[in-house]
Order: sequence, then C-alpha cells, then structure tokens
Amino acid sequence: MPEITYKEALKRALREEMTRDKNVVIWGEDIVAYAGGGAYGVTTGLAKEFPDRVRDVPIAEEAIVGVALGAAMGGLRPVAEIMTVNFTLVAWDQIVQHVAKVSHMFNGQIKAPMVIRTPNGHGRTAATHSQNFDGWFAHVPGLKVVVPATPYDAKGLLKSAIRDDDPVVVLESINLYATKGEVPDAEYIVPIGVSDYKRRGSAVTIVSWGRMLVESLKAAELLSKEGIELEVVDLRSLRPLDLSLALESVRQTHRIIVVEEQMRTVGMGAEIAASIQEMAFNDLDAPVARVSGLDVPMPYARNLERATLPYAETVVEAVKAMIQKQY
Amino acid sequence: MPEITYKEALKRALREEMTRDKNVVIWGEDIVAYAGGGAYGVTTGLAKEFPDRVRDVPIAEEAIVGVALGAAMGGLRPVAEIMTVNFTLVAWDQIVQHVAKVSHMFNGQIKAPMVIRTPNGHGRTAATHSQNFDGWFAHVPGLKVVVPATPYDAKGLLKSAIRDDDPVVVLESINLYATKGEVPDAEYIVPIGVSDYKRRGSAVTIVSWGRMLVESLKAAELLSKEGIELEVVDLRSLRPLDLSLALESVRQTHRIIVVEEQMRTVGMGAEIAASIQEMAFNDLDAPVARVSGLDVPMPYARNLERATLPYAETVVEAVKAMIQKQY
Amino acid sequence: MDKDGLLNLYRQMQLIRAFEDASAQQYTRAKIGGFLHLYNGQEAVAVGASSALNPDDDVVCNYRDHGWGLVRGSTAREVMAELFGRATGTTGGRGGSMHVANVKHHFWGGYGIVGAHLPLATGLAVAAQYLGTGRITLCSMGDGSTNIGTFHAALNWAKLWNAPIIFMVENNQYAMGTPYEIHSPVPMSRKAASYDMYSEDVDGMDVMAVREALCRVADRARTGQGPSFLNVITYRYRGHSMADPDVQRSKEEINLWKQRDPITSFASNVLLKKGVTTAELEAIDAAVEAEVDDAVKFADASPEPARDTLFNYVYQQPVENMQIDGSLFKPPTLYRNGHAR
Amino acid sequence: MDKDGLLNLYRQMQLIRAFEDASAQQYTRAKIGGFLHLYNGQEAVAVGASSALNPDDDVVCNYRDHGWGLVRGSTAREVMAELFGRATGTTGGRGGSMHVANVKHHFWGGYGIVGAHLPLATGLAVAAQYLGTGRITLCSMGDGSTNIGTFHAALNWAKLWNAPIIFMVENNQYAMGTPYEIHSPVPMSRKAASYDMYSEDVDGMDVMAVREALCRVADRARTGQGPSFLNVITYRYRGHSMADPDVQRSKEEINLWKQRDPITSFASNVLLKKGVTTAELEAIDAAVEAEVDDAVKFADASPEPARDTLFNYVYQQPVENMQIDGSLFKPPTLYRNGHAR
Ligand SMILES: Cc1ncc(C[n+]2csc(CCOP(=O)(O)OP(=O)(O)O)c2C)c(N)n1
Ligand SMILES: Cc1ncc(C[n+]2csc(CCOP(=O)(O)OP(=O)(O)O)c2C)c(N)n1
Ligand SMILES: [Mg+2]
Ligand SMILES: [Mg+2]
Repeated sequence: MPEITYKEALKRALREEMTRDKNVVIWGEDIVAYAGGGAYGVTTGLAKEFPDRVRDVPIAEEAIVGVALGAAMGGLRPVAEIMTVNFTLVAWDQIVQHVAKVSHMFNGQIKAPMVIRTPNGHGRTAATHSQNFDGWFAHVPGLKVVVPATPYDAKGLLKSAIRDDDPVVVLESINLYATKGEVPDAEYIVPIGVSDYKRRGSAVTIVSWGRMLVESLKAAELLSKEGIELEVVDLRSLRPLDLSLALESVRQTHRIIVVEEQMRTVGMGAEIAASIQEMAFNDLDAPVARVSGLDVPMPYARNLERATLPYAETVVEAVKAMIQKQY
Repeated sequence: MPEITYKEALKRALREEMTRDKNVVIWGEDIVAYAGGGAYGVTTGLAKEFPDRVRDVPIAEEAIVGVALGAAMGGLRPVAEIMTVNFTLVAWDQIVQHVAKVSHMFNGQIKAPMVIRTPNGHGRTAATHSQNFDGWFAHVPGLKVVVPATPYDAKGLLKSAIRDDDPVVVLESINLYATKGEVPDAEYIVPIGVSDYKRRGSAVTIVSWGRMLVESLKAAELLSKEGIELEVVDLRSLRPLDLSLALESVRQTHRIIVVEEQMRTVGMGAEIAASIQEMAFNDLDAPVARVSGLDVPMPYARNLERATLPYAETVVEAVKAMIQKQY
Repeated sequence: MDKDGLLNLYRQMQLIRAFEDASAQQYTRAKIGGFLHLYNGQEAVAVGASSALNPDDDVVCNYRDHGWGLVRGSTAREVMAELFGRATGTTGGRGGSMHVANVKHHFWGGYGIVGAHLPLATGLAVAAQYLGTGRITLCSMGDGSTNIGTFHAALNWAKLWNAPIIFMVENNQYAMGTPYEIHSPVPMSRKAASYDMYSEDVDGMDVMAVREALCRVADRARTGQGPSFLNVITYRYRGHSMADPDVQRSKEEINLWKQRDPITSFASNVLLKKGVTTAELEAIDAAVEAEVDDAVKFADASPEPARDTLFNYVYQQPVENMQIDGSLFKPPTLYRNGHAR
Repeated sequence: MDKDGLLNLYRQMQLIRAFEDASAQQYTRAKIGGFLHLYNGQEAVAVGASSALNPDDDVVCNYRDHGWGLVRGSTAREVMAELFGRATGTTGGRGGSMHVANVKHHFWGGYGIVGAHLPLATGLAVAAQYLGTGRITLCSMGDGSTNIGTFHAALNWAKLWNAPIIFMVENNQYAMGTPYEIHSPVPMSRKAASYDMYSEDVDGMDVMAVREALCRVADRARTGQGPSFLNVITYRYRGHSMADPDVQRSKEEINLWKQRDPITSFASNVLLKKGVTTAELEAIDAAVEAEVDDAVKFADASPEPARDTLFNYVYQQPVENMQIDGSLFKPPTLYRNGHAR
C-alpha cells in the first residue's frame, strides 16, 4: 500500500467527499490565500479545485462555528476549520449550547451535519497556543469526537465525519501531520466509535489516542527490547467512547495505563480510569494509572515545555513503575 | 446562632468586603435596575449602599469577564456576576486563556485578584439554562474554584474569594439560595481548598459538594432510619481539590460514592473516582461509584427533567446497591 | 392588502394577546414552569413582519417566541402544550417556552442565549444563497442583544458575504430590567453603521408600518442587495418574564405605551375606517378566546413525553457500540467478577 | 520635539528593525522556536505612538510585540532572551515571542488570541478611571482583529463607560494571508461608526503623523472625552510569521511600500532637513547594531529557566493543602497498602 502523510490523508478525505457531495463546503481562516491554502497545509490546493466551496472567513470563531451550524441546518454539510483547537474556546458557547443541542432540544426537527476540524499541538507555541481539550469535547452529548492517530484512521474517520448526520469534532494533531502511514487508494471509511488494537501484548494494557498513541507505540518498541510486551488500544473516538477492547485487554493483563496529552485533573483520562475501575474492578492488579500532561499552562522555554508533556519515555517509566509495584 | 439564607449569606459577604476595601466593585447584568437588584436577588440593595461600585453592564459576558480581568490587573478587586453559569460559555476564552493564565504566563508580573460569581441550577429552564460545568472549571490551573453548600460556607468562601490574590470562581447553586443555616454575626472566613465532614458515619463514604451535598445529607437521614450511617465529605473547593478527608474516610468505610450534579462522562466525579482508586486501591471493597447527572441536554418537561438529575433517592439507591453487591 | 388579509393581521395579534394572557394565568397555576417571556405589546412586530415574508422564508428569534411560533405555522394547541411540557408540544416538551420551533414551516426556533442565534441565522441565509433557493432569513432579536460579540460577528459576516438576511431588533427599550441607555452607548439606529448596512427605524406599534418596512428589506434581500437592519421600536407590557416583579418601570410609562396599543390602534385607525364592523372584530375576539381556551384544555389533557424518549435525538445517527447518550460503551454485565488476586 | 527627541525616535525604529532582523536570523538558526511575528515595516507605529504617551500609561498589544516591548521599557537583551526562552527574558522564558511584557513599565503584554486583549485593555482603562490615576490605556491590534466579537464588546463598553482608552488598529492590510477586503466588508475607518467613536486615519509609515494623532487622542482620553479609534495604515515587510512563505503578496506591492519606509523617509524628510548629519545617523545605526549583537550574545549565554520554577505563579497565593499546581491534594505516600480484603 502507498504511504502518505497524515496531512495528505486528511486532504484526500476532504477532496473525495467534496467530489461526492456538492453540499460539502469548507470554511476557515487562511485556507485559501495563506501559503497556498491553510496554516498547516491540510487544505492546500483545494480552493483551486473547488473555487466557491473553499472560502477564507473573518477571524471570528464564534461566527465560523455558528454560521456553519446555520448552514448545516439549512442543507449544507460544512466543514469548519478552526485553525487550532485553542481558538475553539472563542466559539465554546456555539459548540456546547448550539451545535451539540439543536437536534435534541428541538426534538429531532433539526439536523446539524457539520464537521469541526481542528488540530491540537505544541511546538514552542506557549500557553495560549498549546492546549488539549479532549475531555471537554467528550463531555458534551450531541457531539461525536474523533481523534485519529494514523494516516489511515485520519482519512477514514474524516470521511465518516463528513457523512455523519450529527456534528463531529475532528481533533487532529499538528505534531502528527508529517507522519507517514499506509493508506489504500481505494475508497474506505473508518467507523466512528470503534476502538482498535494497534499492538498486541500481554504485560500491560495501554489506552491512548492521537499523538500519545504514537508515543505509546514507541514506548512499546523500547520495552519490547526488555521483554515487556505492551498491548496498545487506540480509542480513535472519544465520544462515543468504546472501551470494549480496553476491558477485554485488561482482563488478560490486569494492569492498565491511560496515556493522554491533556492536563491530568478532570481530563479525558479521568473518565477512562474511573470507568475501567468500575467495570473491571476485580480484574485489576493495580489501580488504573494515568500518564497525562502536567497541570500547568505551557511555558515557551524548551526545557519547561519538554517537562510539561508526556513522551515515550514517560510511558516507559510509568509501565516499569506499575510492573514493579506490588499491591 | 442566627439562621439566614444562603442568598443572604452571600450578600453579607459582598457587603462586608465592599465596606472593608473600596477597590471591591461588583459588575453584572441586571444587578442594579432589575427587581431591586439581581436576577436571583443576591445583590439586592447593594447598589443603593455603594452607588458607583455596583453597576449594570451590557449583556456581553466576554466583556464582563475581560473587563473585570483588566480592572483586576489595574488594581481593582472586581466581583463579576455572570447571571448563570450557562453564560460563562460566552466568556470561556477569557476565563481559560486569560483570567487563569496571565499570572503564570507573564511570570508573576500580573495579578488577577477577581471573583467570578455565578450560579448553577435548574428549575424547568431547559437545555441551554440548566447546566453544570464543575469539572470544566476545576480542570483549569490558575483558577480556584469553590462550591459552597451551606449558608455558612457560602459567606466564608465568598469572603476568602474576594480577598484572594488569584482569580476565584464561586459556583453557587440557584436551588440552594433559599435554604437556611446558621451564620454567626461575627466576622469569619472559610479557607479555600479545605474539605469538611458534614456528617460522620461508617457504612459508606459520600463525597459531594453544592446542591448534591444537601441531597446527600437528606439521603443520609433516610438511610439512618434503616441503620445505615453515611459519612459525608463536603469538598467545598474543587480546585485546589482536598481529598484528604475522603481518603481518611474510605480507609474506614472501604466504600465510597461521588455524588455530583454534572453529567457523568468526563465530569468532576470522574477525577475524584480516578484519584481515589489510585490513592486508596487496597482500601476499596468496591469500585468507586458515581452518582451523576445523565448525559443528556436537560429537557423542559417536568418528568424528563426529574429523570435527568440525581436526588436524595438516587443516592439512597446507589448506597444500597453498593452495600448489597459483593465483589 | 385586502380586507381578509387585514382581518388576519388583527386575528393574529389578538390570538397572541389572548395566548399570552392565558399563559400568564397557567403559569400562576403552576401548569407552566421555568422562564416565561410574554409578548404582550409587541404583537405588531411578529405579525407585521411575518405577513411580509413567504411561507418558506426562514425565521429565527430569541426566547420571546410564542408569537413567532403562532404566526409561523404552529397552532395555539401545539405552543401551549409545549409550555405545559407535553408530548404534543412543538418540540414534544423538550424545549419549553424559550425554544418553540416548527421547522417544517421554516421556523427554526427561539434561542435562549442572547445573541447566539445571529450566526445561525446568517448560516441559514448563506445556505439559501449557496443552494439558490431564493429564500431569505429573518432574524429577530432584543435591544439588549446588540452589545454581545455575536451581534458584530454575524452582521459583519452577513455584510461581507452579502447574505439575504434581515436583522430585526425588537427594541422594547429594556434588557430585562436594564434600560436602553444603561446598556447601549448609541441610538439603536446607529448600530449597523459600522457595516454600511441598509437600516430603518420602524414604529413597532403599527402593524402596517412593520409590514411595509419588512416588504422593503425583504425585497432587498431577494434581489441580491444583501442584509438589512431594522430598529423596530416597541414595548412590552409585562415584566421581562413572569419572574420579573417589574418594579423598575413606572406605571406612567407603561400606560403611555398602552395608549398606542398595536391592536386597538390598528382596529380604530385602519380596520374601522376601512368599513370593518365592530361585530366582525368581536367575532374574531370570541374566536381567538375559544381557540386559546381549547389550547389550554388540549395542553392540560396531553400526556407528558414518555420517559424512554429522553435520549431520542441526542444523536440522529447511531453508530456501532453507542450508548443511547453517546457516552461510554458498557459491557453487558457492569460489574463482573474477574480473576482471583 | 527637540533634536534629541527626534533622534530618539530614529534610534528606536532602527533598534526595532535591527532587532527583528537578528530575530529572524536566530530563528533560522533554531535558537528561537514557535511563532515569530516580526515588526519590520511597522516600526513607526509603536515608536510614534509610544512617544506620545506618558511613561506610566498602560499599553496592551497583540503577539506582534517585540517593538512594543522595546519602546515600553524592556532592553534588547531582555526581549531577545525571551525569544530564546531563557530565564533572563521579559517573562523568564514563559511567554516567548507572543507574550512579551514589562508590567513595571505598564506594558501589560502581547496577547496571542486575536481580539481577546481588547476587553482587558478596557478594564485597565476603567480601573484607571475608577482610581483616578490619570493614566490612559493604548490598545493596539491588527486589522484582522476587528471582525471578532470581543472587538465589538470592548469598543461598545468603552464608549458606554467613557473609558480613557485608545483603540489603535495597526492596519497592515492582511490578517495572516487574508487580504483586507476578504476579511472585512467596510473600510477600516468605518468600523468605529457604530460607537460614535472619535476616529482618525493615520499614515503609519510616518512616525511624526502617528505621534501627532496619538497626542490628539491621548488628550481626549485624558480630558474625559472618552475612547478613540485610530486606523493606522501600515505594512509589514515580512510574512505573517517566520513560518509564512508569504506567497500571496506580490513583490511589487511589497516594494512599493518599502519605498515609503518609515525609517529612511523619516531620516531624509525630517532629520536631514533639520540639520542632523549622516554621520550622526550612522553612529546610531552602529550603536543599535552593537546593542542587538550584544543582546543575542546575552540571550545565548543566559540559562534556561530552572525546572523547579515550572509551577511558580500558577497561583500567587497558595492555600492550605494545595499542590504546587493547584490540583489534587496528595497524601504523603501515594500508594499505600490498606486492609486485607
Ligand atoms: C448570553 C446571555 N446572557 C444573559 C442571559 C440572560 N438574559 C436572558 S434575556 C436577557 C435580556 C435580553 O434583553 P433583550 O435582548 O432586550 O430582549 P427582550 O427580552 O427585551 O426581548 C438576559 C440578560 C442570556 N439568556 N444569555
Ligand atoms: C481567536 C484567534 N483566531 C485565530 C488566531 C490565529 N491567528 C494568529 S494571528 C492571525 C491573523 C491576525 O491578523 P491581524 O489582526 O491583522 O494582525 P497582524 O498579524 O497583521 O498584526 C490569526 C488568524 C488567533 N491567534 N486567535
Ligand atoms: Mg429588550
Ligand atoms: Mg494585519
């Protein structure tokens, strides 16, 4: 199978869905004029292919989301690009009160088939531009939330998202845009809400998604050299949240670690830990552990940034600590 | 000791602190002209006592919070009233990116001694007006978050909040405004970040706060008649989060239930459950359980509203289920 | 407009008035809960505006929406049942008073968050423009809603994309209890100046004036001349909501406005002069009273929504493994016993 | 303004230019990371504006803030060290390029979220008004920042409360890559019309014009005449940030603007005509080059912030039981063995 980048996989999903359905439009900041299309280049070239359907918009995220929602209600299938997840906060009311609720609150009279695509990430971008709100999105009924970690899943999940009749938030990872992976030329989709084993093993179960899934796989490589085989579950979606594989796995391994990028306190990992201990209480030989971002606004300085987020080594350490510790 | 309402206790805190410090100002929607002062009457009369210091503002929560923050940076100690917690979403960027971060990001050069007072609640107010974001506020480093359940704590915590040099979010409860309790006439404060036993018992530990703390105490009364004695811990603050009493208690009871109003998935209770199972793994005879709001936008219909949130009976059921179940 | 048309305007205004009075009464009887924002005094706005639109034009408004529901295709029964929180209501008791909607008739609902519906309305207009449906959007809002960020973001965007939309302020001069001059620094008519947007001041107590203004701006929207802004000056007779003791407005002020009542003035200044008889009007009055009485009875007799509908439409499209609420996948047995430790 | 004053304007502009060029170079050497937004071309704006203010007036700007830092009391060393992420930087390496600040000198910082600093700036002005300090606030922003909700909410509020503040748009005609006419429906000078706000268009390539405009509006603010709006037309020579390949703007356009360079035009149109010698200017040029060279060396030699400072100032006031990050209280032993089951 040909290898392409995560970024290219997303672009192909957009192109294919725009070709399939002329009501798919893409609106976002700097997706036409800037640098050939897009702050991170996901949309590069698409404006040329679909001139009136890919449009630059004013910097006003509350309007990007709200106008996209209205347009979705009115029959389009907008893909709203929010340049980075940090700026979704400006649109938070629109997302939580409106995008997520119009269908239920109006008793099914309204559909909101729209996508909010937005990347998380860091790279010396400091406190206001290096955040992760995975658990916040996942808290909201009415939203579907997908978090692809591989080019294959990125393409397949984005296509599912665009076709879905519910609003879907696609949380991409800036730090994965350049990673490569196999993506078939033939059409496929990845269903929303289905987790996936990305590596089989028996020592400890890792539950992860997005960038930290990739770091977890690196950790698995490192530990494998020491004879410790991790089983790595990729959630792929955070809402609906499919913990079936994680539970299946922990019944074999009896030890499980959630690996996430978000800050720990009331982050996504808290839900997973709380749920796993509830559903697999007697299977656990150790408490469900979390490897998370530290609870601190991200500093710019290289060393402090590095200290704030987890990496493969952090996962390795956590696994070793868990294995050594007796309960 | 004289008994006063939760609402009156809050008002007294405001009055005392305004009298003590002339840089304390109160800005909010409809706190002067409407109904003698305030949608829920917490500020009634204060505008007369402190004419230029209690001001009605335009409906623009992003500005209420942002202007209050700027004023706090510039030397005032503003108390910003957001009419209900639902409207904080309009100001979410200001709260998360600015109020919480200016101190750390600018390396201590900036202080933001401000209070955001806002009530949670429900009462047939439907999806957009019946929400609880406890865990979202508690996720944010830089914020302190208090959640008083009694008139005594309401007054003492609000006074601490106004005096604190950090931004403090005071999450009040509309449904508790009319409840009465003993409040001394003499000055006192309740420190931020210190949890409190509200009832001693040995059967099961309940961890709760705000409205659900009151429901939990009702549940404790009901269960007491059946000889089941709950130990009820009132967190009082959600950030900093003091789980020391909860841990102390669970080491005696071996069973613990978090009782919260927020929707379950990635709510505040998830953090508490995840943390307790981590820190008291071998003390637990049952998984940490959660009694939470259902994951659904709040419907208006009386029966559906009732079905959506937990009440004392929900706590009673959960306690019984936990006691009966063998692991 | 012919006589039937004129009488229909009268009928609609009277229906709203009677409906709101009945709602107030049912609220005091605790049949209706939560927030109840009544439209008394503002009837000419929804009625006049609606009469200028096509039936399939898109309408969006704020939570003060009963009148809008009634003029945009919902029956008094359906709206009252919604206020009662019953399965037969406009949203099956889901949304309540603040969130009446009738999407089949292109009434996209009342919205409870001040200003938040303006971007949505803009999106509806943009979709119509893209799809070439010829429909236009009417977005109504209160005067207090013109200070929040979404007001700017929406008007600005609508102008930029030349969207076929009308932003109509129902300027009743108060935002809850806050008088206009406390919440706004400039006259309302000035608030669209930054967008170079066509703007008119309209007498909101005069149903024909509202209708005529709407005809003008609707024509602009339909002919590619883009968005407009209307400052419709009106007044509400009751407090902000039924919870409002309404202490801040003087009796004199309220009475002054009541002298310009949209219904009685329309009757005496237009209808009677055109030869409509008092008897004809009384017949209408009686009919709407009966309609509203029936609506109350209907609502009261209607069932509450079934408990098992609670999670319907949280999602429109279920996916594999999904719980009804989209949360966690739960295995068949919640607590199972695992291996021995 | 006397000759020393004029020369100081020249020196400040040259310092910024040299500083930005050095920053670009250090970025390509990976000494600087993240986003780096340079000020080349816009020097006359910060320098002219700042020169019209009192040293204790409050200044707030967006992430394009190095120039503002340099004219509001920070040394080239401190700003460069910040860009390097070092302990000696303006915020000890915390904020980086986008968040330079010097609060001792009333420079409240650069802000990374478009438009979000406008309410903050309004709050500073309101505080000054309340406290009677006589200080005014200058809030600078980009042209792209005038479409977001906070722009409206802040200008509206400032007008309503008559706050002593100047909203100054550094209108470089692009928001990242998006040209003005794609992001805005009206000329910039129109954008304060809805607030009846005093407004001027200013030539941002002319440092004296900027200074004079600022003197006028600062006087208004100081004398209780409330907020003003300035449309300062300028141009940035480089891309939006160092990550921007800048493909969308033509070489011709850029060169046209360079012909109106604020520094060379100030030298030839003002300084040389007032009898300043080329030698004097060259001496300044050499001095700022040296200053910037020294700043780079200083930054490079400075230590990274200590790891154990990471959590400093998450809170200013610790409370009982608090972890350093304000999260969970953790008992002394994290995992302890409990009772036997
Ligand atoms: C964002 C937001 N803030 C506050 C409220 C509470 N609130 C509901 S209605 C209202 C007043 C609105 O006044 P106006 O826009 O003039 O509408 P009217 O009620 O007069 O029709 C307020 C403050 C809200 N619903 N949404
Ligand atoms: C709310 C928000 N949305 C998007 C961005 C990303 N972004 C950073 S700068 C910028 C362009 C701003 O342009 P302008 O206001 O003209 O300022 P300039 O860079 O020209 O000084 C954008 C879109 C952001 N920082 N904040
Ligand atoms: Mg009003
Ligand atoms: Mg610009």
